[in-house]
Amino acid sequence: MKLFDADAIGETILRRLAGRTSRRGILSRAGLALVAAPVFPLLPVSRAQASKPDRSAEAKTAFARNAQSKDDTKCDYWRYCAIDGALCTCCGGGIHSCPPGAEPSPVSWVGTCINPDDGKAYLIAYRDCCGKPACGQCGCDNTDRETQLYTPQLNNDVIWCFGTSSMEYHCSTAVLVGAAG
Amino acid sequence: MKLFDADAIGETILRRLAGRTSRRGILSRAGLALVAAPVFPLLPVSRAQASKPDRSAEAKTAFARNAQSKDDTKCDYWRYCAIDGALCTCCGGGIHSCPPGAEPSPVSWVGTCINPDDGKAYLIAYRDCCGKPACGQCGCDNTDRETQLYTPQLNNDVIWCFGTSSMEYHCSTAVLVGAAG
Amino acid sequence: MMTMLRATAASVIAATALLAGATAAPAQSAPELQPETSDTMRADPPNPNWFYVEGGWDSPGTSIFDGLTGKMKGLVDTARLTDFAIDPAGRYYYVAESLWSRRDRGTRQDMVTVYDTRDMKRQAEITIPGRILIGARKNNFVISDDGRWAFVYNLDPASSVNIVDLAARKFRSNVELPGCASMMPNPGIGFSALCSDGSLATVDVTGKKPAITRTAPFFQATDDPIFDNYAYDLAKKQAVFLTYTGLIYTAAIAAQPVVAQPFSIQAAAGLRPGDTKPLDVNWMPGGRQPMALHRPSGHMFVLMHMGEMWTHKESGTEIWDVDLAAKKVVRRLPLKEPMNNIAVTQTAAPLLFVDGEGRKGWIIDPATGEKKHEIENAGGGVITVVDPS
Amino acid sequence: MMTMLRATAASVIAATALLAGATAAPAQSAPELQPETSDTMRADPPNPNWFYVEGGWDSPGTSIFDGLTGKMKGLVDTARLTDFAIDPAGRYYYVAESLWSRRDRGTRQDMVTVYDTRDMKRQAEITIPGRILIGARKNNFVISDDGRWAFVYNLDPASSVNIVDLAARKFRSNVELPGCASMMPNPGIGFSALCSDGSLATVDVTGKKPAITRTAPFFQATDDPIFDNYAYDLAKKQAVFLTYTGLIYTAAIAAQPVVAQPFSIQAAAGLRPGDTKPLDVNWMPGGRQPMALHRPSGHMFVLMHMGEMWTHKESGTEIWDVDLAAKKVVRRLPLKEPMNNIAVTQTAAPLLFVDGEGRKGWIIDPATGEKKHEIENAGGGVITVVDPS
Repeated sequence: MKLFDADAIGETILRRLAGRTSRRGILSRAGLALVAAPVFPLLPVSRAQASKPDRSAEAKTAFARNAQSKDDTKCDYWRYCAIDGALCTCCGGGIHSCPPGAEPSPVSWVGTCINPDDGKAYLIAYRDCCGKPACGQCGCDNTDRETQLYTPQLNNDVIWCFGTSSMEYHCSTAVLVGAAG
Repeated sequence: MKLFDADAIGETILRRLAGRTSRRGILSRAGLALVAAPVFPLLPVSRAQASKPDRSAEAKTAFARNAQSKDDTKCDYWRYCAIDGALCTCCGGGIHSCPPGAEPSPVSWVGTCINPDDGKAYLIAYRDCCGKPACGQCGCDNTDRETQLYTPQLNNDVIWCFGTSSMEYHCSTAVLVGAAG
Repeated sequence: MMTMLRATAASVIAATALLAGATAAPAQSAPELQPETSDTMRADPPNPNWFYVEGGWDSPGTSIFDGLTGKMKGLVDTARLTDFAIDPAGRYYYVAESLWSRRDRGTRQDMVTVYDTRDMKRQAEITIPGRILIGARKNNFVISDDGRWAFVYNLDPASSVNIVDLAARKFRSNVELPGCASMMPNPGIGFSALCSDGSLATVDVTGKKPAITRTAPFFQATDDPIFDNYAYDLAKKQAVFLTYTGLIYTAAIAAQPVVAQPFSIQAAAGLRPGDTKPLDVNWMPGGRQPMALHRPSGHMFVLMHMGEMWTHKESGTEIWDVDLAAKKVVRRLPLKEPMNNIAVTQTAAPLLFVDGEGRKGWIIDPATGEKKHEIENAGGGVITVVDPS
Repeated sequence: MMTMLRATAASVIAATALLAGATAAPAQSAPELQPETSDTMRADPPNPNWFYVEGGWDSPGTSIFDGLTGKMKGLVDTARLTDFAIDPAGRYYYVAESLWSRRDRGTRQDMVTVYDTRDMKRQAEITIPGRILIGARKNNFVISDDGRWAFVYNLDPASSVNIVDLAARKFRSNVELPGCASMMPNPGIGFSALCSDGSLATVDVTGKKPAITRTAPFFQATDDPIFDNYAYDLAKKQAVFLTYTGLIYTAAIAAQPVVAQPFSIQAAAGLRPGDTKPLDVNWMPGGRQPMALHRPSGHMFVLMHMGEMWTHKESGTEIWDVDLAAKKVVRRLPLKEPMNNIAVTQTAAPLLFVDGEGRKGWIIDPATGEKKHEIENAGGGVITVVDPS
């Protein structure tokens, strides 16, 4: 199999594979000389699972302490803890849906956000919708555990429109991948 | 000769020719079926010369009444009576000079502006400088006798970067062509 | 991508089961949220309550806003200096655009690009020999009443019109149109346009060769110009023109158009008519798209400001509601911020949309003057509506 | 066009004579103004007092401002998501860019475009196999100390570096660089980069095959990351890094780099060190380009704001002047508006440039804190200076 093949792989499949195959194995087969962190949106899951979850107020970032779960067209919606860009929910799309004519990126950066309703942490894939000019509505830039380029899967500035027919950035979705710890 | 050939014609030459050849003649030779106003920056000259000049305050537009002749980086500089765009004087260029690397358009729209120092009206050619992204400095939109698209030589919205190697608009100059009446 | 993501629904369920195992001890009783897959929305057909708002110079894209809710419904890819039109049958969005092979350099490519209105995907790129580069104009790209032909204005810098067969998706011919611009469809004939000698030209494209005829001059093209962004009523075959000083002309559009005597918008409001003289401050029309015609009722909405002649680009501080048949301004709506563009839906209960330099969009009920919705960063460009007439 | 216009100087004189005849009776005694011809300015060579300010997302172009006068000197064509660099010898501006054959669609073309710094014309387009698309980064496109090589970071989404021979104007090779990014030149060796395991990787490109070595991990890449936009001092062969919590590292760059023990910027100001714990509000570094190094004096200027951990993109409300050798904050300059990017000229009397979301640019004298120039719409992006070291 090919890695990051938009026609064959989604993150959900990658997560399944992760339970069966070592990440190193997958990446070597893809021809990448993996030395340190893979360019791969799985790292936060393993990190979160490895660490002891602490959901007390003292352990929550400012964003998590103030997040809400009612209105996904607002920057403080809980899933947007590490989003950067226009919210697709304000652009004619939905929380995991691109607006008409835009194409979701098959790869993405991720965030680990706490849902205020159940106090649990979830892995959120921020998939860019691509192929149209910037939507211009509801620009948000939240930066919980957002890092720099050497850990690109945790960086929210990269244009993630790989494997789409156009790399023009339109807006960003916040797709729930699963529980994170 | 070819009309609007950037390599062979400037407005100064066109003005000379206008003294010897009928405009209709030039345009027919260029293959244009001239019916009404030519697409040609000479009309205002003849109009201004035909009308009786009246430079009293009562005959001046609000722009002309308040124009100054000292600072060509300001929107109220007298030559800018019908300019639209970024002033090249603020972009590393000059009143009749494009900033480095930009190319002056060989054709232009025109304005008839009154110089407060001598009270005379002059024909100003607003030549776009082309081939670079918008300069962004000193945006001005003055509209003395600025008209609509059916008289394009008096319209300041058209991108006049014809015959340049790129049609990207950078900034606008205000070139003095001559006295207008 | 869409298809793939839908196909993985089964995998998602498997993955979910796996995840549930990995997080066996939930801290609270709330059911854990379930994984989702990415997809793409499908659009509704063009709706008479929608506004299509061009972003402007710095913001490519025409945003679609629902006038009833104020919500964005989608976006059409209209780069800087493109023109946008809607297929009268609602099947396609058309974009007349100029691209270069290397962004702002390389080979120029002019085309009419066709988008399906439902999946909003690009269906075709119809090559044309050129088009004008200018912003904020509504009448440089017009579609014939039957949706068959597109007329694309060109200035290179000679003036002409490129005619595109939208059914065959092919460029058909170029018609020289010296001294004229700002077109409207002329049903069964071709198109008409305003000219610099103050006449209205009509181009009959039904014959072997295009035939151009002209009305007698009726307006002062350089002394009191008609705004390019005038309105055309397809049902009544009538154009409504507005001049810088505030004269309103109606013209019956046919093989030989007939232009009626104008009236003054200021006089229609009980004021002295607008004048070209300097120092004469009056209420004047202005903006980029200064007027909007509600065709079913014959009411025209005009952005008005206080100023002298040659302030025709100034944003409006009031909207004047003109009953064209009665030649009366029946209502004046003050605006809290000056606005540059205005449009009105062609519905029984019309809604106004105005935008301006601050890029705010306001949806206003013209019957009450109430601002129904305010949209931040809606766009600063011209506005298009669906015209069901 | 330029050449043509210069060649018509004689014609201008003739035209002038003709014009003088046409306007024989001047109303006043002032001499009539003389006709002019259009031309194009030539640029000065890159000047140590100049700032190169990227427009940002909505405004393509890198504007050049003279720090002494505040005046704009020209603009380099840098579209959205491009990277900009200056030839150390001052002969060329380099732009790493990605173009599509049909604006935002069609065939992708990645290249390093070369501009002469004097006439600012495009000299070459060097095709490369790809590059990352991201904004506001300084270390994705770096030039070797001798001006011979360009290193272009790529993410597709595997991580690699494209090496360009600037002398031959040819792409040379691609080096895989998994888990690392944010490069600096490593004189005589190749380049070094930061890695997600907290180490510094060094890529030796002098052999037949590139050889990658790494230091021991020294920073916490996910818990306390080093800002990508760090500084490198070519003369001292020293890098200066800054972390989210405010740790400052210096590293001697060589075949085997040596990283010194860090110190806390807050402690250097007499405050408690920054901490990763939530609810712990402190002065923290932040912005897009949060630090600038004055290499001759070893002073670093950092944008600081009050906040918790993970507010690292927040604009600075103060500039802290850090004496790196003394490990002391010697001055704190308050800013009237929060600013996002900072740069400093490498002159004996350095000048600071800051810009932010309002697109204003301020030129500040760091010795006095005085704002020397304020430039409207200067740009909101990262800033580059000429580095004479």
